[in-house]
Amino acid sequence: MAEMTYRDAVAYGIAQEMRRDPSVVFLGEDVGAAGGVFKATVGVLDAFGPTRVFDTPISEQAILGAAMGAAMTGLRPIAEIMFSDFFAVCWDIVANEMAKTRYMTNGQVTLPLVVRSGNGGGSRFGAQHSQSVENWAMAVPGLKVVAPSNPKDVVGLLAAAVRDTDPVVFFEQKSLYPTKGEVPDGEIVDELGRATVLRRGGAATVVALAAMVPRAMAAADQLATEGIDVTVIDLRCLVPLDVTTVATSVAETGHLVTVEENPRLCGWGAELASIIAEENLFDLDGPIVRVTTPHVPLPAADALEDAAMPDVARIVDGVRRSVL
Amino acid sequence: MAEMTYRDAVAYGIAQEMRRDPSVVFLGEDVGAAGGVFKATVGVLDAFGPTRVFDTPISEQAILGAAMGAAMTGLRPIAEIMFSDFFAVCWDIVANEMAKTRYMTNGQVTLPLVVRSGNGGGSRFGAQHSQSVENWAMAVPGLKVVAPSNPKDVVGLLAAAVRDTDPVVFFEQKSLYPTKGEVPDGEIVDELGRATVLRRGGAATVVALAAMVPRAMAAADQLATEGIDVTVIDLRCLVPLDVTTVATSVAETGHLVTVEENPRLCGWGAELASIIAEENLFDLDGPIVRVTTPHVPLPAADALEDAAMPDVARIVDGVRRSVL
Amino acid sequence: MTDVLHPAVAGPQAIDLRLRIYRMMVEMRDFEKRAYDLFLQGLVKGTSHLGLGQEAVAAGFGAAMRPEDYTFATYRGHNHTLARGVPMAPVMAELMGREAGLMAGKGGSMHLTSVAHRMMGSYAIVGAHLTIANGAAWSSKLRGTSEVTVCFFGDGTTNIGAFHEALNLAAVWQLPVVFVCENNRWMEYTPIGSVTAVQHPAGDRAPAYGLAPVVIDGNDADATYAAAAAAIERARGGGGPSLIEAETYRHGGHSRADPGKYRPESEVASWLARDPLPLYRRRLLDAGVSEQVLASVEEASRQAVDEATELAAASPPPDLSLVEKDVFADGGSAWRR
Amino acid sequence: MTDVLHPAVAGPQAIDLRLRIYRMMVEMRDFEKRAYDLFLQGLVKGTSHLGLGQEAVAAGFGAAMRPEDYTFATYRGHNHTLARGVPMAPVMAELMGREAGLMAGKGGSMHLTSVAHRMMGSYAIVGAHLTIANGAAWSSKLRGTSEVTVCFFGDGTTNIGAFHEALNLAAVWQLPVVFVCENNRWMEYTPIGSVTAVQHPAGDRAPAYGLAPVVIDGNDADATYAAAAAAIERARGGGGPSLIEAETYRHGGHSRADPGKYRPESEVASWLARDPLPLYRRRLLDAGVSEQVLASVEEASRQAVDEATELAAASPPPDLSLVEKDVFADGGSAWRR
Ligand SMILES: Cc1ncc(C[n+]2csc(CCOP(=O)(O)OP(=O)(O)O)c2C)c(N)n1
Ligand SMILES: Cc1ncc(C[n+]2csc(CCOP(=O)(O)OP(=O)(O)O)c2C)c(N)n1
Ligand SMILES: [Mg+2]
Ligand SMILES: [Mg+2]
Repeated sequence: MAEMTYRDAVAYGIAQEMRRDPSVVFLGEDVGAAGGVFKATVGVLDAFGPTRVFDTPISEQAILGAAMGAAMTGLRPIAEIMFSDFFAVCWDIVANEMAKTRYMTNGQVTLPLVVRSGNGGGSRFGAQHSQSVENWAMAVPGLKVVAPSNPKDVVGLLAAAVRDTDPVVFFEQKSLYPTKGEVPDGEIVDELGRATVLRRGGAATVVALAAMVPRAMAAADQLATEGIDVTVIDLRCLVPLDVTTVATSVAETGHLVTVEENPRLCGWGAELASIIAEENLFDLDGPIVRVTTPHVPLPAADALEDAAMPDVARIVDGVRRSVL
Repeated sequence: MAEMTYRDAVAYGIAQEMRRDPSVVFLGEDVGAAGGVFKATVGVLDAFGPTRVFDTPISEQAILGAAMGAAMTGLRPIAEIMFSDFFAVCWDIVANEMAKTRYMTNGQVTLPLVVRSGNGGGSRFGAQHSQSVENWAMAVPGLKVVAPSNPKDVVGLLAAAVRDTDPVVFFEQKSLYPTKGEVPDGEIVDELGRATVLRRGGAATVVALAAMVPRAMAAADQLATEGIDVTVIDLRCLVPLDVTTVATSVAETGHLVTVEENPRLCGWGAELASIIAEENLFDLDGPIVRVTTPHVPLPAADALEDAAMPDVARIVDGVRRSVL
Repeated sequence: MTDVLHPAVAGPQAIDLRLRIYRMMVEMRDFEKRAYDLFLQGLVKGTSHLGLGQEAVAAGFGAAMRPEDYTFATYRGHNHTLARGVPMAPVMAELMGREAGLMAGKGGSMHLTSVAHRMMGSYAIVGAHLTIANGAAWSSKLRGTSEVTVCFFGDGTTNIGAFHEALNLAAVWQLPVVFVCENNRWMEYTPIGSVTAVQHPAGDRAPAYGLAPVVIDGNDADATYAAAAAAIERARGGGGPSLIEAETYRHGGHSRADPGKYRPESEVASWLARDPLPLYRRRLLDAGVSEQVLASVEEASRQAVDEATELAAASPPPDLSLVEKDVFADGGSAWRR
Repeated sequence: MTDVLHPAVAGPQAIDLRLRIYRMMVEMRDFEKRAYDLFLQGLVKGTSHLGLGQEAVAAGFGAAMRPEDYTFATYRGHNHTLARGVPMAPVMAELMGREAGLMAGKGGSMHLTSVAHRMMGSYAIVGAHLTIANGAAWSSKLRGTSEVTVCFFGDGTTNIGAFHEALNLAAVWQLPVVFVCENNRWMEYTPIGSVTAVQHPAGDRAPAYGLAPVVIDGNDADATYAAAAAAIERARGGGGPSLIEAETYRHGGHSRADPGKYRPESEVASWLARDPLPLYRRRLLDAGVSEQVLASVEEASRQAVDEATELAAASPPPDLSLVEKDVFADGGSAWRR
């Protein structure tokens, strides 16, 4: 058992899989010699050399196309898109090609690949380098979508993603990179599509993802001091979506609050809320509350960015509005 | 008053605005000399000439970049992205540039432009030419999103979009192009963000968009024969979203059914359902049912495509499940 | 223009190869004419994009490829699919949206794929597949194989971003990939010359990727074979990518419903006069192949198309359960647990 | 390399212009050094990308532009912003995320924009703004004005799709736009040569768009001015776009936290020896400008930076109501009614 940053867990996880399976290759901008702009892949080039680790031009479509073509023909690539905002310049390869090819070919083509990307706000990078775009990926049939909240999950879910036979979009929350957590020794392999119940309480079910998880936990602490004990679920994956864990909890608590970083409209919170409103409506004892970033691009100034993103106070308030 | 196809209404609407305002220009692939691959812009080049109508290379980023730069500097461009699936090759310009620039510049830059695009399935074009991606646009703060269901709305909403000072993504549903409707004489200017109540009934509120509107109406007819009278709302715009009209109706009926063409996850139906589940939960007398395409890419074969998209039977069934 | 014949097709000993190329072209032609008939009869329901007139490119390259090589094509990919030995019946059935289709109707005409034949797919978003072809070539190189990837696309495709990214990466990584631009002078309804800054959309851009400009007569199957063999050989030997511009013409419209009337009559006429099939037929006769042999190739092709049509027409529509099949590798579409 | 001086800077009568260029460079240098200090003090909170070492490009072009011309720049855009006459204080305040910021803190260092100065924005997604610059140029042409658009970007940007699309369209439409590639030899941490198929990422690609290759010494402000004046003149006269590669170097790392240690020491040393500021200073002395005049320019710049810093530091954080302001043109963010 070692304490490790979320950042280091990425390189650790990649290395675990590259050691295990020689068909795993890794490519992206500045990922090799420089160890990644977030320093999340330091050491990978040294460990596996230039026949398995590739620094690319600034050509996101070419990066993902290369990953896809390689996955079709026997390799298991991990590609990095430096900031998830840049999915917009290569969305065609993700949404139209990777996501649809198995289906269109009636199962002939299999695409075991992972696209990792730094996602989310909190770094004062402004509107074009701070987006949470996990809902973009979730909306496209054929993609699996993962967003870990802690170092152990980074390693285990990355391993599961690499071993998965489908294209997986793996979101690393940039503001979590410096955070630390325990990572058990030995091989760690997790499972896609299982949410984790981090805390149990009967007053409400609070579901969060990635950077919103520690904030939801802090909100739960604060609510507990007022006698409101909530369940906190770390969703971890958006596809497959662990509806069962959420619905089971809502059946017990009667209240659902989702905490998401993406802007208001059409996020995973909306999807989850609608599922519950369709399948478990009569379990609900209060409104389903979504705590989100408002429907705005993220501002750069620290004061403004902090005001835009969901914080503990807004989560606490969201729970109160649900249980009222 | 003239009867007109949805297809012809597009050219008619563009012409109305180009005649009125010399700063309106129009560009896209094959839009000029050929009149568009869907023949929706026939005659526009002839009427306004090559100084206002432009055939472009297959360069979607360059097309939308040109529209954006022109909108920043005094023109009001209408750009065509031939199939909405191709938004994936120029999503950066839409989502990262057009949508965010006013905000990032603290209001200095204004972008009065319209991006029109052929959207949706039903033409047996397969997975890369049939998508409904209105939810992609809805999820991005800073865009307005329109999707008319009939020729009159095409003209009126296109006029409203062209006159609007924000970037508007205007979805034309491809399978509606041959459909006909009455278009009043004289200038037609509609308003963005107003849903239309097409039919009133107390049993449930059925909300549909674009090609799903006639199907929802047909389902309402069928349900009426069973004594179930529903309200049908044509949403028309996703941003601004006419929550008021929907919520008012749900307060009366106690039931909400959304009918959307996009694949299951994170569609506008989810957004609407979550809003109601948050703000109007206690108005509901039954589950909120979303009728959608399943979360799959669209297959090409006619039999399969028809089975994938929401049809009258599935809408009827959805209403039954809600009012049960 | 290449005016030397490749050794493989130069001598009389090469008759077998040239007959094979001729047979491929005849089959492509007959197949696509039938596809057009079926469309007129309402039996091909989706769109389809015919390569009538462009057969010499698909055949010349197809003949120069080894079974282990990979093909990537566009929505205009019937010819390239047949060129890899994919049987006609499943292709025809795919166009008709039947259960016996190459992808059981799930892909349609624009997405023909037969991994067993290393036909790695037909792609309908302009430009994307150039980047994916790179990936296959990269994988071939990393796996230490001698596979070569051949990637076909049109003139209009040279103006989209993905073209640029793919060519640069292929050159930097020295990938075993051959990019073949079929310059048929038109995008959909717009002439390439009106939207392109250079005369040869691919040829004039090769130097931007450190590649030699190669512009060939795409209606001359000997020329396409020669260029193909040379580029594939080079790629197989570790010499890196090539970009070849093959000048050709589509006889019909862009897609099934388009009569192609926007093109000047004289242009159409001049290209019809250079139809690759009669041209090659004459050349084979000149090389001493008998009329009888050619006629029997043609007769066999007609029969094959008839049989394929029958098989395809006899196939039922796909089972509706396919709608929710194979979104994911477990065979299903379940996004929740 | 251009070795003839533009007439405007050639004679002694041109001293005013050259002093103006020198003043711009000194101000850029002082401004950015201060920005770096403020970052070290924790007062610049977001990221920022300095153009230290690259001033001669921004200044040479800035001096050649008319007030009605448009600038499009990247995240490395402080210099280009100052070059348009945007005052230092709001730029500094923007870096510090203050209310007095050029965009009240909403954009940050990477998105400096001042429409009043026709500084049409700094863009942080590589490549996109080349297409947008086209749009401004297209609009200038359609509106019948004589405005010219100048668009700056880096060497790494030449490998992304948008570059290709933008250059082709500019050439086809003969737009009044000048594309300026500041080749500082590095992307973020990767040398451009290792990922580019040609030696001159922009210069060697100009012919792919029917343009003349132009590679200039980007550290020589007279050379950048000459190239700028020629290209802008041509564009203004209806002669269409240009693509200019200016060879230069950034003295520091890619962004604020990067010490830039990945670069060979000898490379850094050789470029520091060609620092555009001392080079130009010496040239002005040689041209007869007095040490005193130069010193007063330098002193004024230091004062201006001090004042700007004070003003910026005195400004409060932006009002939180700005979070929901100006998503839409009505000033608000309401997406519902
Ligand atoms: C990104 C994208 N833009 C536009 C289209 C629509 N489209 C399909 S084929 C085509 C013309 C392609 O021309 P070319 O590359 O010359 O190939 P050809 O059809 O002549 O074989 C266009 C514009 C598309 N499929 N993808
Ligand atoms: C599409 C995209 N990919 C990657 C990045 C991350 N990134 C920012 S700057 C940069 C390097 C750009 O290099 P260059 O064009 O040479 O400009 P320079 O920074 O040297 O001025 C990269 C890769 C980005 N902003 N956008
Ligand atoms: Mg063509
Ligand atoms: Mg650079």
